[in-house]
Amino acid sequence: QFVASTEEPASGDEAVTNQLDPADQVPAIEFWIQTQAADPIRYEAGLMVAESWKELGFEVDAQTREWASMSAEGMKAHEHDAFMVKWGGKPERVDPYHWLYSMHHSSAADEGGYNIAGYINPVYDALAEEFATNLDLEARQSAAMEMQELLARDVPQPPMFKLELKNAYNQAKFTNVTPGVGLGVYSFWNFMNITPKTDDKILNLGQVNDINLLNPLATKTGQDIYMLKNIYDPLVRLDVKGEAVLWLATELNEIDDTTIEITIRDDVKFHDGEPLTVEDVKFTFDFAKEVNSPTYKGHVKSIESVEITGENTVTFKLFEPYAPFISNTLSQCLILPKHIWSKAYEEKGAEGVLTWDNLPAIGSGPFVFDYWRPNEEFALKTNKEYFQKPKIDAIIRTPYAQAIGLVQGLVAGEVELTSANMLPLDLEAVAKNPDIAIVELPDEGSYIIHYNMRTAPFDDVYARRALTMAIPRQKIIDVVLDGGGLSTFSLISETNEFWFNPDVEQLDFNLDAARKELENAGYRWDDKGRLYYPENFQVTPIMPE
Amino acid sequence: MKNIFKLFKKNIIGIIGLSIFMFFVLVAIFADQLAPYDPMEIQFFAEGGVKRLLSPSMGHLLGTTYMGRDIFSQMVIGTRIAVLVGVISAVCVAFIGTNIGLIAGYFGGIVERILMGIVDVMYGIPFLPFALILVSVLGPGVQNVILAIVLITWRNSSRVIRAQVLSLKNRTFIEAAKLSGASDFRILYKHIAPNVVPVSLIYVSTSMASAIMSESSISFLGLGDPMQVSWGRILFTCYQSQAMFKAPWWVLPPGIAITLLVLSGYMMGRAFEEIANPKLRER
Amino acid sequence: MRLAKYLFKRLIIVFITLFILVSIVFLMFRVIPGDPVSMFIDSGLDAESQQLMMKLYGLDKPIPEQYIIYMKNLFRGDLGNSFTYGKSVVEVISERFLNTLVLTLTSLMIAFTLGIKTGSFLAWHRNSKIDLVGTILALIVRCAPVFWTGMILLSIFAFKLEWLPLGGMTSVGQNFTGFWDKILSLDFLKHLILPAITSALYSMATPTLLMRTSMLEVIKEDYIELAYAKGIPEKKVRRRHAMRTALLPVVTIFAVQAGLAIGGSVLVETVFRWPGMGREIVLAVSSRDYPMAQGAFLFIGFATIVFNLIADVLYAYLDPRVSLG
Amino acid sequence: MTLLDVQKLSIEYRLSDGKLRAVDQVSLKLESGDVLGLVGESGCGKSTLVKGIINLLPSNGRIIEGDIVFEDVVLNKLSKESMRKKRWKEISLITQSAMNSLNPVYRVGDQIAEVIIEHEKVGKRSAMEKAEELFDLVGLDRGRLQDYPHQFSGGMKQRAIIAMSLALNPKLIIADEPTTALDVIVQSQILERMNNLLKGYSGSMILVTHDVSVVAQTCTKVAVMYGGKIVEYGDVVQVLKKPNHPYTMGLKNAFPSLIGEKRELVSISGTPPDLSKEILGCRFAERCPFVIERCKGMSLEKTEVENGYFYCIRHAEKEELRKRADLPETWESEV
Amino acid sequence: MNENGSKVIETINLKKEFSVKVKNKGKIRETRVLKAIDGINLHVYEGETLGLVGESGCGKTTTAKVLLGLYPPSSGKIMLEGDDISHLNRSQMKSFRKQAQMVFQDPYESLNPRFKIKHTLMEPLEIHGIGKNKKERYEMAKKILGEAGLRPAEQFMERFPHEMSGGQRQRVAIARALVLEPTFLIADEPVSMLDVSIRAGILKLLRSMIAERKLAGIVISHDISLIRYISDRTAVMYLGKIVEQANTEALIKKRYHPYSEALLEAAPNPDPEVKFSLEKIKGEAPNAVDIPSGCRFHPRCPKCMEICKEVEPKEIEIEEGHMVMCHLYGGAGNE
Ligand SMILES: Nc1ncnc2c1ncn2[C@@H]1O[C@H](COP(=O)(O)OP(=O)(O)OP(=O)(O)O)[C@@H](O)[C@H]1O
Ligand SMILES: Nc1ncnc2c1ncn2[C@@H]1O[C@H](COP(=O)(O)OP(=O)(O)OP(=O)(O)O)[C@@H](O)[C@H]1O
Ligand SMILES: [Mg+2]
Ligand SMILES: [Mg+2]
Repeated sequence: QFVASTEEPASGDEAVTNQLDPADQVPAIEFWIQTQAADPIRYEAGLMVAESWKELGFEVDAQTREWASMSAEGMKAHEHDAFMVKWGGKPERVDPYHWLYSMHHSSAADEGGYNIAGYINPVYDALAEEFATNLDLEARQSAAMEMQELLARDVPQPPMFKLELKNAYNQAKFTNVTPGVGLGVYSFWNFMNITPKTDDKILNLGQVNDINLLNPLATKTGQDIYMLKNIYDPLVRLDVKGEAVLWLATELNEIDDTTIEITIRDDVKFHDGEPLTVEDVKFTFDFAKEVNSPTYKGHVKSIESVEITGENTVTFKLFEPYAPFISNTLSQCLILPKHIWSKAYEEKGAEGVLTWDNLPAIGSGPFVFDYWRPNEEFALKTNKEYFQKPKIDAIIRTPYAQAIGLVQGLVAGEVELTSANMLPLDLEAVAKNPDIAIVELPDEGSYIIHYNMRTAPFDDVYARRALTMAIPRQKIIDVVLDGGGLSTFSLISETNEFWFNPDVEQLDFNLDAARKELENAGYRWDDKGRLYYPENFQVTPIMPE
Repeated sequence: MKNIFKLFKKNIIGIIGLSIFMFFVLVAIFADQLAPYDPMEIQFFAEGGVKRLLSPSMGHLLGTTYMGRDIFSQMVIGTRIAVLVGVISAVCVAFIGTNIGLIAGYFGGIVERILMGIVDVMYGIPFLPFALILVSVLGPGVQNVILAIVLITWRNSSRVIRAQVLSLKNRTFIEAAKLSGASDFRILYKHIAPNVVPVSLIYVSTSMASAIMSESSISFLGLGDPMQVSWGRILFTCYQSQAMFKAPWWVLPPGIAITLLVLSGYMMGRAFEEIANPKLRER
Repeated sequence: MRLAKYLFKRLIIVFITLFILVSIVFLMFRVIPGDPVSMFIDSGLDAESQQLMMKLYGLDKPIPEQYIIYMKNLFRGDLGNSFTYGKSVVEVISERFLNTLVLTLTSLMIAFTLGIKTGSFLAWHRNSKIDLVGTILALIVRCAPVFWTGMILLSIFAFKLEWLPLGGMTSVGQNFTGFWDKILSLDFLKHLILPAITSALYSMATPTLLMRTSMLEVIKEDYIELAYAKGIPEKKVRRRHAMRTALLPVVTIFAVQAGLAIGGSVLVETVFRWPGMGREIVLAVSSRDYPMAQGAFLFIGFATIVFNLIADVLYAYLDPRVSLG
Repeated sequence: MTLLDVQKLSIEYRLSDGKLRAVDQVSLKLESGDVLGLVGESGCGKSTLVKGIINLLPSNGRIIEGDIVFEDVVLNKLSKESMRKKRWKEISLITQSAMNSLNPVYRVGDQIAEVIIEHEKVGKRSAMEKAEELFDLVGLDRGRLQDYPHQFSGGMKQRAIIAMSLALNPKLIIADEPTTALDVIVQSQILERMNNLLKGYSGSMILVTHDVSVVAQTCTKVAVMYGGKIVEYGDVVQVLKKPNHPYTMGLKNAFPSLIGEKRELVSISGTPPDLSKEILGCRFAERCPFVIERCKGMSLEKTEVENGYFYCIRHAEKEELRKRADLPETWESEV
Repeated sequence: MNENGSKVIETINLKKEFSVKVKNKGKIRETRVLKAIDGINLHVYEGETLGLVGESGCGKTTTAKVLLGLYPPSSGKIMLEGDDISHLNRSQMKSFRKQAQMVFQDPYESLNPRFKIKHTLMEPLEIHGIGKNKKERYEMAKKILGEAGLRPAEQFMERFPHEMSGGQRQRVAIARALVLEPTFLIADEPVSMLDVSIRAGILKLLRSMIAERKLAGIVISHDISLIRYISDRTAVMYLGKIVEQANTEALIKKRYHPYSEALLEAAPNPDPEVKFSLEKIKGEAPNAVDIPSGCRFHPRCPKCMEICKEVEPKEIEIEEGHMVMCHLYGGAGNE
């Protein structure tokens, strides 16, 4: 057993007493760490965190868990003590609704909700509601700032660090690489903009995993969804910085807080030649509700109705004001061809439509589905009639199963682009091929520890703060990431300048400060260095004002 | 028994096998003394950097891993798991398999049909996939890996032992024992069992080998005990960290060690096979 | 006619076995912590969507009901839809299965051709140094973990020498018209070489050693002596009398090995990124794609059992002494 | 005409710890038409001798001295290939336990045909025709040629082997215990058939057995082997009626008979000598009731008699010894 | 001798059937009934030895095993000293075990290769709780071993079977059979695996042991000339039935059944001047799975009549104590 505890007795201060009531001992923390197989970074980092917590006098039972069980028991059922995950910084999270509302509003604290920590703070809730429903950008911004401060103080689920992502591409063959926020070179904009330097206009994209499912109504993974975005069009797209830009829509007209009128392009055709009309737009939203598409569900639930109000206009009516409607709903819902899906619906029924592989996927986007040999190759070709033409002729996407194969593929010139993050050893390897260039981009998401405020000792804000201060952020970055990372203190990335609050409290690694925090709250240690609750202990869930 | 031992002593392959095995057993026993470092401890240079991927040197006999851990220490400590898994599974497999084989073969009839039916079903279970699922269900851990190995591999020995018993059962010395009034239990365990010992020993040895191999395979697939250093896991970590083309000192030792230890099992098994099958012995 | 009856009987047993296998696996999956939906929880499925997904997968029903439904569908040859691929499991698996079969059968073919030759050679030179060295070598290749051998071969032939591809089944950008077109292409062959050799090395020991043992036994038989007495030249004695008979158990083991190899294919497939069945099962288990994993397990189990059956029948037909029943 | 002349043949086996002399200075002469019975206890070297004759010793066995002359050809000096060509064509050997001598995976007919094709270079068709004739000869149904050995009973297998041994009309057939595993009725059927067939083309035979009765019924000559040596050799009637060597005398007594009065059976106490140790003098001395000091000395005296010879230094007293040997008490010195 | 003793063992219409898997034309086995013994009536008096002869596979060993309770009979009765033992429970079986013992054919097979001789001999004593302690049992075992002619017994007690010759092992087997002091002993082909020169010794030992202990004995052999030397009465068995039964010498002088006739005729004779008669009966015994209709011997019988093909003959007493089962004497037609 290598997780040998290296407990030192806490340095001789007055808190050390010998006659402590065993009942007062702080309960052991069951800390779930992801398996090495699933993610070596989380695994190694987790072990380091556990070690560090032990030094504070906490008893830590570090257990490795498979993602499936961790997510079912922790993310979903909230039966954890603490566990560590990485939240992805997708473009639709640039509007921090997910970070600030979904993850911390008290309404999301029940099973299945994203308030995994169980953070319940009425003050915060009020701010969150303001943030969600007020369509005024500035009001939302100031609420967001305040919320970030509260979170930094109460640390229900502290962010720890994030990666400095590095994507590789072959600069001898391509130029104009345009990484997008949160997705790097897997972004739609990159596929639109990347420009061949040679006559070979086929882009060989190497990824680790294969596409799984191309059914927009049922797909779940990012790899699938963002590939679908090349085949299908939404009404608006989020640009490289995550800001909404018009796409199928030519005009957005906010009639009132809950009514939006949208005009769409009239020159778009589906890949089978049928024109894309407002019928299709209305159909998409109605249909997603009708068949209960789990993928669309979260987006369309705010919509009360969609009506065709003109040759090229539709009007959305919402149940209540929903600020991120444009950025998060309209950008995520891909418009489906009615003629295909209604026919499929007739043949297969609601369930059948959702379990359909939808091959060949027919959309209206800049790329057309060509062929797919699972686990071997997936190919898209360019839509020649599209209103904005990509510079490349085709994308061939190869799943390499392991990063190592991918890296070798890059070196060998088989792969010309990949969104897989290049680790130090990979960089060393690809350096063999001078044609390989690296684009650096900060990750919008970060590694987070989810405490569970429903259980001790995480129900006490001082314990949480102390534990947070015991996270050796920099050491992890140095040792595990070989320097390729940044400490984070807010869930919102600092590159997301509009929403980011740089002035929040930073509980960085400082064991002494952590001890102080506990001491001040009355925590005590015995002569073996084990931590005990204060006498007549009263839980303080959030930082008192 | 003495007889077996004598024959074993004459068998070169058996002796080589036994020597290799004993070597690893000794390493396992004295692992704590032999390992210069804690195998999971990250080693730093004096000036603070992590000792990443150092090639072998006096300080680190087999070099270091990407995370700066001492490979020699990992190898030494890893021996423990290998030997432990090997020995425990082998003993369990041989014990279960032999007893089931003995009972099925001796009593025949419905007992045999049921037991052999179970064995038949077991034969339909592909080992590695089953082990993967089982370990997922029970969670990673050496004991679960052993369980998976034992649950599957007893089938092999029980079939062969049964066949052996069937032929022994009709040998006249068994009938003579029956005529002496010996009970079934006595016949089974005093007369028949000692005669299947060489065959059982084949299975002890080969199950040990296959258990070690299985453990390393499971670990290589990332499902081994995450809190224990094992050879398979060293290889897995190496493979995963993408250093396998760069750091031969990291790839080679675990593979060689697995090969040798597994080899020792098969070599001993082979020796027992020659003992059990005189046709192979006298030439 | 009688054979048909026998096969029918055996098939019934096969089905019972499979039924038990499926049931075991079905139950095992239901007790694994984690469910297929929470796998994707971080990609933005809120609680309601999760419910919908569970319902879609039929996981909202009580387990006994799920079991009955699964079994019912199974009898119709329907293994359900993969959660991950959204496609019918049978469709996904049969493709992977073919890939696995191509690899395993090729490697077994190599292993057995070489193994039989070597084994009989060693037996013929029994007690010599060659025999000892050969036997130990055969043992060694069998004891080296496949995944390790694979890693080493990859390092040498693909990485250092760059003679062969680093993995996968085909190169990027190849356009094949069909399965056979692919299988017979040079590109495919290049990809096949390393994994096939790796697992052939591993599987070679069994036929080699078995052949050697079997030959050693046969050589002692009286009919070999008689063959010599008959004035049959040594070569013919060896080939016609000794090898032919000694081969019987080896041929049987071929079928058994094939079953084993398919079950163990995951290792080679992982190292060489071969898009086969073994890798699929690992993915399916870790992503809790129950129907997929169950299906894959069933396929492998079925293959194992069928290969065993083939072994039995084959043996009975090759060895006139043996009968079935 | 002398068909086979074995001259002072010695054969040794290499053991892991030493040597074993299974045949020691054995001489034999066989005229064409002779049927020689080679009798002796288990392990006395009978099989080794006959295998030595056709050069089929196991890999650890070696002829260390002597010659085997077959029709003026020294067999043990022949090249491997020419020896091979002689086998079965001129000398066929029915190995011990012929029951297992048929290859289980080939049809019986094919196995007979094989030898015909190999030596006579004929086609499969004519070889099979010949096989059919042979089956007729040994009294087997032609149809059974298509069967596999396991479908034959022991007696039938034995007949098939005999048919095979006759396939090329060899000048000499060596049959190593051809009937040991068979029932008396079948045994008598087979022996009689063989005898008649050999007479049919005046072939010779060496019949190896441990059963004196069989020799008495079948052979014209007999060689009694003990501990690697032929202790007595001669015409059947001569040797069995008036044995010269004490071992032959004892052996004769040990055989029960249905004819005549019920007689006490006599056994020879003790066990045969261990051939892996060097033995001085007479090998039978240990068990011989007439042993004297000189028997254990160095020399072995060969006494030639009409058509034969024997080794016993008390050859002068043979009449008296024979008389004493008839009495059961003589042999009951020990248990 | 018969009249003064009581019947120690008696069988009444004893049958034993096995179900066996028989291969048919295809590759598939089917299950058939094999009538190994098909209604035999036997008895043995105290102090008397019955010889059982017959060809291989006729059911001799099966008879022995059924008599000893190793196989349960399919039907019929076995009376041991007047008590029916056909259907005993476990503990009754154990006490029966003490009374009936057997010496097996193959001395190489009948001793546990992993037991020293003393263990082999002491085990039955231990099981039945005879002797107070180990030492006493050791003494008992040593004594019987000495009586079996293995002296010095101490030395043999410590040996393993593979360290002994066949004859010595057979003596151990006899000692083991007698160590429990049974009343009834069966010897199944006790000498057929042994060399001729030592057979007589074993047979003599058996005979004297049976006589000394006044046991009822059954000696099984396929060699009628051997039976002559050990048994008082002889039963001739053919395909599961006893076809003739009489005082041994009487049977040898005058046999009524054509099968007995053939068996005796075929027995080889150590006298070279008395040669085989011509082949009397054809072929080999059929398989016990397909027993011929009527008289089961009729297909091979030289004197076969029409009735023989259809009607099974009944056992008749043709002379005093001489039973035969043949239509030649049975007055054709009654039943
Ligand atoms: N291959 C061998 N290696 C060593 N010793 C052998 C070998 N074959 C036979 N012997 C020994 O040589 C001696 C003579 O054996 P051989 O087989 O010639 O006897 P045999 O008279 O034919 O006996 P049997 O009647 O049992 O067939 C025996 O002591 C035997 O143990
Ligand atoms: N356990 C058994 N199962 C099935 N068939 C058996 C069994 N034992 C004996 N038989 C059959 O019963 C018949 C009689 O066998 P048994 O051994 O009694 O004959 P035997 O006269 O002793 O022959 P031998 O002289 O060869 O020893 C044979 O056909 C044999 O195949
Ligand atoms: Mg011999
Ligand atoms: Mg018998």
